[in-house]
Amino acid sequence: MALIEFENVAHSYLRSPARMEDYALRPMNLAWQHGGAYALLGPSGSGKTTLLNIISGLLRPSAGRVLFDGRDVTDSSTVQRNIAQVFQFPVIYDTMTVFDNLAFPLRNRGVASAEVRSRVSEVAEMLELTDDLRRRASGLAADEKQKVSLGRGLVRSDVSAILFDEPLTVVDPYLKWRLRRKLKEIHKRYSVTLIYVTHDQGEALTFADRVVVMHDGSVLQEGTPQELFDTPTHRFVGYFIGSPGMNFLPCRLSADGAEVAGQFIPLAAALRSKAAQATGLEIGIRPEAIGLKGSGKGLAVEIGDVVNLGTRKVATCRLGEHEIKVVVPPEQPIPSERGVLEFNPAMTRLYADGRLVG
Amino acid sequence: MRLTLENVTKTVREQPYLYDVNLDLVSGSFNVLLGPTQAGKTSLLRLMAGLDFPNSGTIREDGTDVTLLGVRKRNVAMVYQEFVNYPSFTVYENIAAPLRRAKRLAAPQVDARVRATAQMMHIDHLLQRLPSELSGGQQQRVALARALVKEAPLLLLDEPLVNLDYKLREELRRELREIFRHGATTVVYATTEPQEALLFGGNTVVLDAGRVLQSGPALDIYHCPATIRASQVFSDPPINLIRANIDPQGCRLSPSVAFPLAPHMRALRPGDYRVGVRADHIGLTGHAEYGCLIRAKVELAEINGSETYVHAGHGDFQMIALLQGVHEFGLGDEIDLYLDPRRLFVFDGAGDLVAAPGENAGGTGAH
Amino acid sequence: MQKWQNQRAWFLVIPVVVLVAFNALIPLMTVVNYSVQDIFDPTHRIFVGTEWYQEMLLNSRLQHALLRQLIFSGLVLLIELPLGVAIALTMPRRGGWAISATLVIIALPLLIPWNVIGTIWVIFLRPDVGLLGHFIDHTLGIHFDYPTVPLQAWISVMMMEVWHWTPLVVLLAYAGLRSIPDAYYQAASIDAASRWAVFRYIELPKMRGVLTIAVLLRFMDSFLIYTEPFVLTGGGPGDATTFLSIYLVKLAVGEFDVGKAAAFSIIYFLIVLLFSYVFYQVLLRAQRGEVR
Amino acid sequence: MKDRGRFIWLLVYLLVLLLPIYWMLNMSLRDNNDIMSRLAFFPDHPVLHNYIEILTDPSWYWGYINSFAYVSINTAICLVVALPAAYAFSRYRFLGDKHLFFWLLTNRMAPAAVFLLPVFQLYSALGLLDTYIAVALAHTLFNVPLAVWILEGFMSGVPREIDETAFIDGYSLPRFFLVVFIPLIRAGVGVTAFFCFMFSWVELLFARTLTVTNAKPIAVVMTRTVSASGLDWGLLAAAGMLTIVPGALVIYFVRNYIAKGFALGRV
Repeated sequence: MALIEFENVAHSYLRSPARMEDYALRPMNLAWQHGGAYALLGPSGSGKTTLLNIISGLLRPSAGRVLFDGRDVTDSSTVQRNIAQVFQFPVIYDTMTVFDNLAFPLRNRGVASAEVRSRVSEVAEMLELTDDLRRRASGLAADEKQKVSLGRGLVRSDVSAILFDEPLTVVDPYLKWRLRRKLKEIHKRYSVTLIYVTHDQGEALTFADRVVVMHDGSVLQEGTPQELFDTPTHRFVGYFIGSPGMNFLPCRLSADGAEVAGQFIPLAAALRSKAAQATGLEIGIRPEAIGLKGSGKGLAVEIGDVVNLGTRKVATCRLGEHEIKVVVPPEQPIPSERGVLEFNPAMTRLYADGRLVG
Repeated sequence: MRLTLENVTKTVREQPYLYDVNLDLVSGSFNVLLGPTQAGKTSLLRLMAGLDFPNSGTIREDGTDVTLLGVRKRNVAMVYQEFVNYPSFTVYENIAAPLRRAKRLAAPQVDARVRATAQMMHIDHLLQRLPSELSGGQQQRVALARALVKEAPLLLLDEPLVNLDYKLREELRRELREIFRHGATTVVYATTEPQEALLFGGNTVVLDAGRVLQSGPALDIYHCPATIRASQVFSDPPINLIRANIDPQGCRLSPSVAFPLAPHMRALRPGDYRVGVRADHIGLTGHAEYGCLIRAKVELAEINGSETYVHAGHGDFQMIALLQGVHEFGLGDEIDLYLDPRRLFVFDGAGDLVAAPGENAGGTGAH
Repeated sequence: MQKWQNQRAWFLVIPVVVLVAFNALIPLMTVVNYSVQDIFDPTHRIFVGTEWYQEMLLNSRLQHALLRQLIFSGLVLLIELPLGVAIALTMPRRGGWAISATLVIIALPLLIPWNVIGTIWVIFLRPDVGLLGHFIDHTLGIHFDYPTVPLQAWISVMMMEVWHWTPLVVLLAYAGLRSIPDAYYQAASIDAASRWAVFRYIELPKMRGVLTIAVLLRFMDSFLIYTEPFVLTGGGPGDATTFLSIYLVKLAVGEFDVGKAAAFSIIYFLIVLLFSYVFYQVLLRAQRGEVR
Repeated sequence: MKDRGRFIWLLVYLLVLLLPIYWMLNMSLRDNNDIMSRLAFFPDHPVLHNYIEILTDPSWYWGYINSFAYVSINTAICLVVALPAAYAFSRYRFLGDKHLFFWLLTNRMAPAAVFLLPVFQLYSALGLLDTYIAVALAHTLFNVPLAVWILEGFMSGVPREIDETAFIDGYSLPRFFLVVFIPLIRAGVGVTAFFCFMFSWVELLFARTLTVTNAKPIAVVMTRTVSASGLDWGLLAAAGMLTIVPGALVIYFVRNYIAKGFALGRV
């Protein structure tokens, strides 16, 4: 139950870091509100796990302070911070039963045995482990072991936050749906702070109320899934979020819009004036915000590959040397060879040198 | 290479891994083996490669019986789920290995083909590095390059992207799709993800618990899964399965939910069935004639930016609906969901498909 | 991991089989041959059947040596295993040259020829010129004369043995500790596990494999011990530190009783084999436990 | 804070471990009269003549050369025969594999004293007595099973997919083994060599029985000198110190393998 804050926190695994590249985590200020569901999203090597371990206290940051409810906990242990954490690969105590595994964090904190029993059976019920409670944990399959790991993270009722480090890596797609739903239920029921590390943008967006996008040890953008999807502030965020990611088209400003490969895209006047002095201009648009027709007004393109993914079709179109992905409903017919694209003006963004102009 | 498996069975220590598998993979085709973990995908690939041998049955390459022929005598390439490279060789030497050993090419030819393949996999700037100095994605690119450079007539890929980051997966999928589009190689690609089967298109073999459930073009299976199990394996998000009672008047899902039969269901005999409906066929609006209203309580709404997954319950069943656009729902809200009966799969008591929507069911046109 | 079935693998094993058979089977057959004959000289020998075996099994000196041997090996395990594990636990999990230096020092006693081990301790224990002997005799004021006092001889041999072989247990236990992924320690600190709980539920289970090996090696090698106590005490005073091997050599070399010595050898070997088999089964089970 | 306590115990152990060796070093730097006359913790007038005597007298220093020769030969033989065998045990199932493995291990546990006499007869019948090769071969009795055992553990840690990839790529087994596989288990080979060296270097019973003069190892030279010339403690201590040197060098070279390699393999 805490507000977690980072004050100029940075971390390097080297003893005497000299350059910015030596830092696994570059100086940052962040805050996690009590009761939020957060996702830390980024490719491998972007510093997600480092950040997580600094929150939990497994790692002491090279610089800066970590505050819980305004109290400096930079030098406090994980036990003092009262954090629960679930790791990427299942960590179980081989010699114990599933029950003892789940009870372990409670017993270590001197919780009364009646309370332990009720908490464990509640968590086991939730994770569908009730029938396995008497079994030795070492005999379980990998995904069941991961459920036990999750259970140990969830069994404590009074934690400051529960941290998850890509917990569903070893789990089949079908089970992922169920487990993610369980986590959301727990979050709703106990309103505990959840911080969830993942490289899977779909997982991050559906899980979290707020998503923190990381790249090369820095936080690029923090916001609701909707903000990140609609208005990514960096090119990387646009690319990384969404499947397929945002389309980027190098452009030149013209009298009342933008010119891409000799064709014209209307842009709002306000946007154009903001970008008047900028260099490296690109139009950014989501594949979902583009309409595709056989003919009419709009951007004339060649239509290439079309993939039917069951719930949607993805068409790859060519505009000069640029590629534009378009998502359409599966029933919609797609013209062959040539078509016309229509950009939703409300969803058309402009980027300068990789940063959002508006 | 045309690869044929006839009545292939594999047991290991009395435990069956594969039962009576029959497959016919056409020369130059792209085939996806789709199945959950432990379905027998890897076992099947190993038989195809000649790394293991079946207990019974026959494997033919272009009609020739190769059932007991070892891997060194077959001309195959394989990529594993784990990043398998020779740790003490540079990237260059890794890629050159099959050319030098299996193909016994002269140095200039080796060099040309190594460089060409490395360029195709975008690792030409890494040729002098050791695999341990590369990221996971780069390591798997090396493994793929080593498999591709051999230009073997049969290429086996065992969940090659599963250990990579989401975005890397997306990139490599796209590249592989390009590479295999016009190839003469017969490719077998194992995966647990329905999306990959659809993305690669081609021939899909649905495997579960060591048995082939169904095989055919990916979209055909998607639109017409032969069994409940096949429909589950080939669904992400999970397909909604609901008990139903059908009689000539209509189909009843619960005391309060019933609807008149859609055309494809009219020939069914009265009785108990299970109906399957995909998440994207449940919506907030219904068709005037056929729409089936279900009043449901929201249990969870997940928004991914452009779509909303609604988990909702009605009576004793739960559904996942995939709604286009962003919809905010509160927990416990009562909402009206419409299920499109023209898109229902109907399965009998044994789990076999007895009625499936036509290609154009409910749609506005063909694709 | 599933292995390939292939009978041709035998070809890879043949060199080892030939080499070991040459060194083990031929001599073993010779010993069996001797054990059933009474040999007066190279030309006169008579078949005596199991006579030597009966005699040796009833031989009270052998029985006592066996008992002594079992007590000794039992004590070795009781002392060296906990001590070795405890020391391994004090070693840092990570670190550069300090760890290397520590490992080199710890491994040092293992690389000293066994009779030199004996010599070192002969020197070290001398009440007149040895540091430890002098310390006990003069500083503590206990009359120290291990060559004549059986209990002191026992303690001396034990000290030497612990000094000599505990490093092996340390190395093995340390290897086992190093193989535990960091995530386990992190999870334990998240779970507020005490130091004892970390040892009991993480380190000990993960070390089970190497510790079984340590038990096996230490039991067997201590069961075969010869050179070090021979140099230190010569098996004395009396028979106080006469273990099986020392007695066997006394019998074979000292008394030229080839038939009896051969029968003794076979009995000795069978005892070792029995223990090996039991330990091997335990080891297999432990490994299977790890896989599961 | 807690760590410091732990390190103090470790330091105490290391000191205790070094004390007997230090004492021998101390004595080796003093002459016999000095040793017998008083107990000194430090040699007041360190002398090197004990070492000089050993290093200049052929009957002494040949002992070292002999030991080194048969130990090296033994290590080489063990690795050469144990590598393919360990590969067979780690990769294949074949008729009698488990029994064979157990039988090999029993030889590691065979009491040397049991085989002493028959081994002596065997090697004298072959005319190999008092040669390096005799001791080296005799020591394979306990070293080869150990080598197979350790290497098998390391090899089982290498995923089988590497082998399969190599066979798919067209490698023959011998070529794969030499070019790809052995570099992969370098650490295992290092650890195995260490153990073979160690057990051969420290063994005395076989070495003493099978040698007379030409191949007599240093450890045996020491025992005979002791019984012949009364007790020259200083000389004895210096000889003892010199037997530690090769071992210390070997550990120094494989120190990284010991730390890393142990964890990977069976031991």
